[in-house]
Order: sequence, then structure tokens, then C-alpha cells
Amino acid sequence: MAEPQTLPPASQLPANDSPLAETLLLHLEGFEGPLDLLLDLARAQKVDLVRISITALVDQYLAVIDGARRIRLELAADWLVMAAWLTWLKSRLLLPKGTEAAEEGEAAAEVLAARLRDLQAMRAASLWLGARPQLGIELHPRGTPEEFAAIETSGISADLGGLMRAYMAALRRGTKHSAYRPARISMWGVKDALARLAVLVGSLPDWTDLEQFLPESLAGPMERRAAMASTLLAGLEMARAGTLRLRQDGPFAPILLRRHVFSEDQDV
Amino acid sequence: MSDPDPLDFNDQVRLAEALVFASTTPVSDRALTLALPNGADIEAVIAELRARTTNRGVVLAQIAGGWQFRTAEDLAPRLKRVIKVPRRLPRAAMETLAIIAYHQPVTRAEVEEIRGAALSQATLDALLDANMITPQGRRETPGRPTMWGTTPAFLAHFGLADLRDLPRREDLLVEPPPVPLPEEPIPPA
Amino acid sequence: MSDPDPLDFNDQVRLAEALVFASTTPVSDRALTLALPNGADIEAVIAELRARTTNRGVVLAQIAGGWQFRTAEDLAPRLKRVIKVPRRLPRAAMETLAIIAYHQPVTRAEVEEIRGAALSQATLDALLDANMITPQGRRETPGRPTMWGTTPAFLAHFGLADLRDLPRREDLLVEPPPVPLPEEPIPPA
Repeated sequence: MAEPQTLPPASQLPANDSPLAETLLLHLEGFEGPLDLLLDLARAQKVDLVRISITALVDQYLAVIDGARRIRLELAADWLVMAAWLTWLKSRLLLPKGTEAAEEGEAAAEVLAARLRDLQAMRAASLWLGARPQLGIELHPRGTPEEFAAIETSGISADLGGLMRAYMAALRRGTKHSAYRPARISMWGVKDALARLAVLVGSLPDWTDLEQFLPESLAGPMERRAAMASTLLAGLEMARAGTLRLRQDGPFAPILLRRHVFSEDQDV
Repeated sequence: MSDPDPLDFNDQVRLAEALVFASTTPVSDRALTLALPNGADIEAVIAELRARTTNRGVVLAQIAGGWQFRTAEDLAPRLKRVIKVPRRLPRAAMETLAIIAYHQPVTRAEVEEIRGAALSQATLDALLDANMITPQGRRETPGRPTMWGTTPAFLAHFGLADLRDLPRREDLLVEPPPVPLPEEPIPPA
Repeated sequence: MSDPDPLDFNDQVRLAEALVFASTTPVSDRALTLALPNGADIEAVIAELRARTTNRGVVLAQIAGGWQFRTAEDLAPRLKRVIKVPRRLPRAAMETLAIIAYHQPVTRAEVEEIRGAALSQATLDALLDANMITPQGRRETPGRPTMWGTTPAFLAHFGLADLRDLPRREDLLVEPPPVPLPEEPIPPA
């Protein structure tokens, strides 16, 4: 078995669900993020961080993520984003040297190696600090400051850190009294889209672009795409129920919709 | 000797010294007995500690049934002259000050609502005495409550050039609680 | 020049001892200068005080730009049994603290980038509550994010006289057995 802090090399990773794969997943949850895992994998190469093999590192990371996804599909996005980026990086590193794309890959690999060294240095600093005798734990200051000194009180003792602590404490206490409200999700859902379509479609005489049915107040491109998908789903649902008809004249052409008038043609 | 925890006499004295020094209350003989190895001669340890601090700036004193280090009495007047211990603002005052800083101009009722606790006159007075807050007119609502804001002395005390230099709320809280707040604190007129 | 009066000198050492003792926070040379008579040789006074407390249970240490008495390091295990000690900071908090110490003033986004992970509210709270970090103004970039730095309490907590007492970043990367680092990173094969 691998020791708690290190992961098995990629070649030993399980091919299917197994107790080892579950251990793997537990390992994954012990990491602070993709970079943390990468650093551990890099250290497992037992060479100077300057000389690590980035391609081997990429393979190991992808194998770990793959193993973890087999047991749990909904892996946090940052793990997958890193996996996608590393796949890109590997494809660049495998190109023949000298091409622009290969150089791009090498530059990116250097950036990654530098980030790993940074994190490694900070981890070492944290260990260095942690190993020092700490005040109040190993060493103790005077337990009882003497009150006679408090005679002169020509000012108040408060710093910005204290003010921040006080503010956070006050806000916490204040909100304890109000009911818990989960963060509002700004996505335009299928239910919203159904309601909106039902209202709007009746007023439209002819084929209309699906985009016209999106709500006006969308925060960003992500929300816009989500609303687009929801509206299309709502449209399909209503078409199935017979209230709508949908039309697309070619691949990637705008999707058009209009009210289904029963007296009209019955073509498919 | 069959002592399971051998410490020579000098180390016993050192341990007693450290313990009396670090303790927040006077250390009783019983507490010393528990801390020192079995069979340690507490009286001899205390006598040695007392001898070592005789005529020093800090002396061993017997207070409230225990031992404590105190600064030598003859030095007290000269220390008083120098040590300036600023008053610590009580927690309620710090919280109120922080809320006023971020939400100004703000009424007393609003501060109470944000804190989820009543605001005492003593707290308000403490902040006024320290010259941290000042009235900033009245809100034109029923009862015309006084609105409060921070003073230039507040900025100076916390080393801020401007109210806009207060740390961003989103840098303090991952998910800020739902409290209505302008994007940036508005500097007092 | 004639030697200082030995009685006067002893008195100065006593006064310095009392002053440093009475305070829970480090006492600066400046504060000592103000407390001692004009013309007192602070360095000699401190050297004498240091000599007197060498090998005692409580020793003089140079911390956070000042002087502080603290219990001797070797007594830690024995004191631990009798004095209740607070919990150590968790790993995420220690790493975040190290990053802030080395990169200050630094924004939250920068800390997160270096760690490659989001900074949790619990970590931020733990560091603020322990008085290890403090806001240090805002960066003049879009959004004006808050910058963070370490406090004097951070130095005192880890027994550092100064931020320069932290090991150099290059030295941290040397793992036993130390491998000399080339100037330029070698591009991956």
C-alpha cells in the first residue's frame, strides 16, 4: 500500500472500481486542489522539482482523475479544468520540437513547473513556521500584565484587524436571527422558460427565432447559453404537447418556432 | 533514587519560575507540587527562587494564597511614567464602530438590526468619547433619528487615508450575509 | 570617561527588567530609552539582563522589534502538562499564513492562485481571530482588492525578531539531501 501522503504510480492505478479506487478518491478529497495533487505527484518522482518530467506528471494526474471519475461522476470543476488543460499541454509537448505550438507547450510546462516550485516553497515555509516553538503553545509570555500601567489611558487600543474581526462577528450574529436563504441561482430554468413561452407564443403570428424568447435580463454569456438550452427544451416539450411547432432550416441555422394552429396543414 | 521523573534541583527551580511567570493567576503550593516531580522539596524550590529574585526588578510575592512575580515596588512610580497602556474598546463598541464605518450614515436602529443586538448608551458614549464617531444629521423619516458616521480621527487611528481604504467586504466574507450596503462606503460630506 | 556608577547601572538593569516583565508585548529599544535615565547605555543594560536570565526558567528574547521575556524552550513539554494550550492552526491556515508572510502585501486572489485552491472562510477567520494577519490597504487595480500582511503578533507568535528572520525562499526549496539548483529551470523533456 502507498503511504498516506503519496499516490501509487500511474501504472498501478486500478482499471476498474476496486477498494484501491476508493482509497484513491479519499486521497483526492484530502488535497486542497489540483495543484496540491500535482505537487504530490511531482514529489513522488523523487527528483528535484526542477527536473520533473511534466509528461509523466500529466499522465499520472489524468489517470488519477480518470480513476476518481469512475467512482464519482460529479468531480469538482477545477479538477476537470486542470485535466483539460494538462491534456492540451501534453498534446503540445508531444509535437516535434521547433514548431510554434511545441514552443508554446514548453513555455506552459515551465510555468507549471514554476508554480509547483512556488507552492513547494510555501509548503516548506509553512512547515518551518509550524516547527518553531509557538507563543502560547511551547513558550509563554507573562501571564499577568500589571494593572498599574493602565493608569495612563490616553487613547484607545484598536487595530484594523480587530475592527475586521468585530465586523465579521457582528454580521454573523445579526444574520443568525434571519432565516437561512440559499444563494439565489440566476440560471433560467426549463420551468421559467415554459411559463414565458406559454405567455409569449400566443401573441406571435409567424415563425420567430428562439432567441427572441430569452429573458432580457441575463447576467452573462453563460447565463445566456443556459437560457437558450432551457428555452429549446421548453419548446420541444410544448411541441410534443401540440401547442408549438419548431423548425430549423439547416445545421446551426436559427431555430424558429410558432404557435400550432389546428385548422392548418397537418404536415410533419 | 527511584524518582520516575528525575530533574535536578536547578531544573525544578527553572520549571517553577516558568510556571509562576506564565500563569494568569497566583500559583498555589498545591499546583507547584503537581507540576514538580514527586518528592520535590517545594519549600526549598520557592526559597531558591525568592533568593534569585531578591533585589531584582521583578520579585516573587505571595498573593492570594499563591506565588506570583511582581515588579519591585520601588520601581512602580518610574514605570507608571512610561508605560502608556491604551484603553481597549469593549467588543460591543468595536462591533458598533465597524458597522458604522461600513454602513454610514446609519441610525442607531439600523446598527441594532445589523448586529442583532441592542446598542447601549454606554457603547455609544464610549465611541463618542474616543472621538471615533460623530452625528451626521438626521434621517427624514418619522422620529427623525440621528445618523452616525466616523470621524477623521477614526481614519487616522486605523491608518486609513480614506473610507474607501477600508477592506472590501467581499475580501472578508466568502458569502456576505444579506445586509443592504452601498458598493463603497460613502465618505461623510 | 569614568565608569558608570555600578549602583546606578544595577538600578537601570532592574528598571529595564521590570519594564519588560510588566508588559505582555515586546518592549522596543525606544521605550527602554524613554524609561531609563538620559545617557543610559541600552545595549549594556540589555546585555546584562540577558546574562542574568541565561539558563533560567524565563529568558529574554528579541521579538518583533523589541524585547520580551518568555519561558525557556526546553521546559515546553513539562509546562504543557500544567498549562492549557490553544490548538495549533490547521494546515490550510498555516500554508495561507506562509504565503501571506512571504508575498505581503498580497490579495486574496493571489493567495488562491499560489495555493491553487480557494481560500475558505474558516481559514480566513482562523487567521484573523489569531491576529496573525491584517488588512494592508487596497491594490490600485480594478475592483481595488484588499491586500493582506502579517501582524507584529505573527512575529511574536513564531519568535521572529523581524520578517527577515524567515528563511530565504531559495533555501526552502532545498530538500535533504540538498541538490544545488541551476540558475534556469530545465525545460521538460
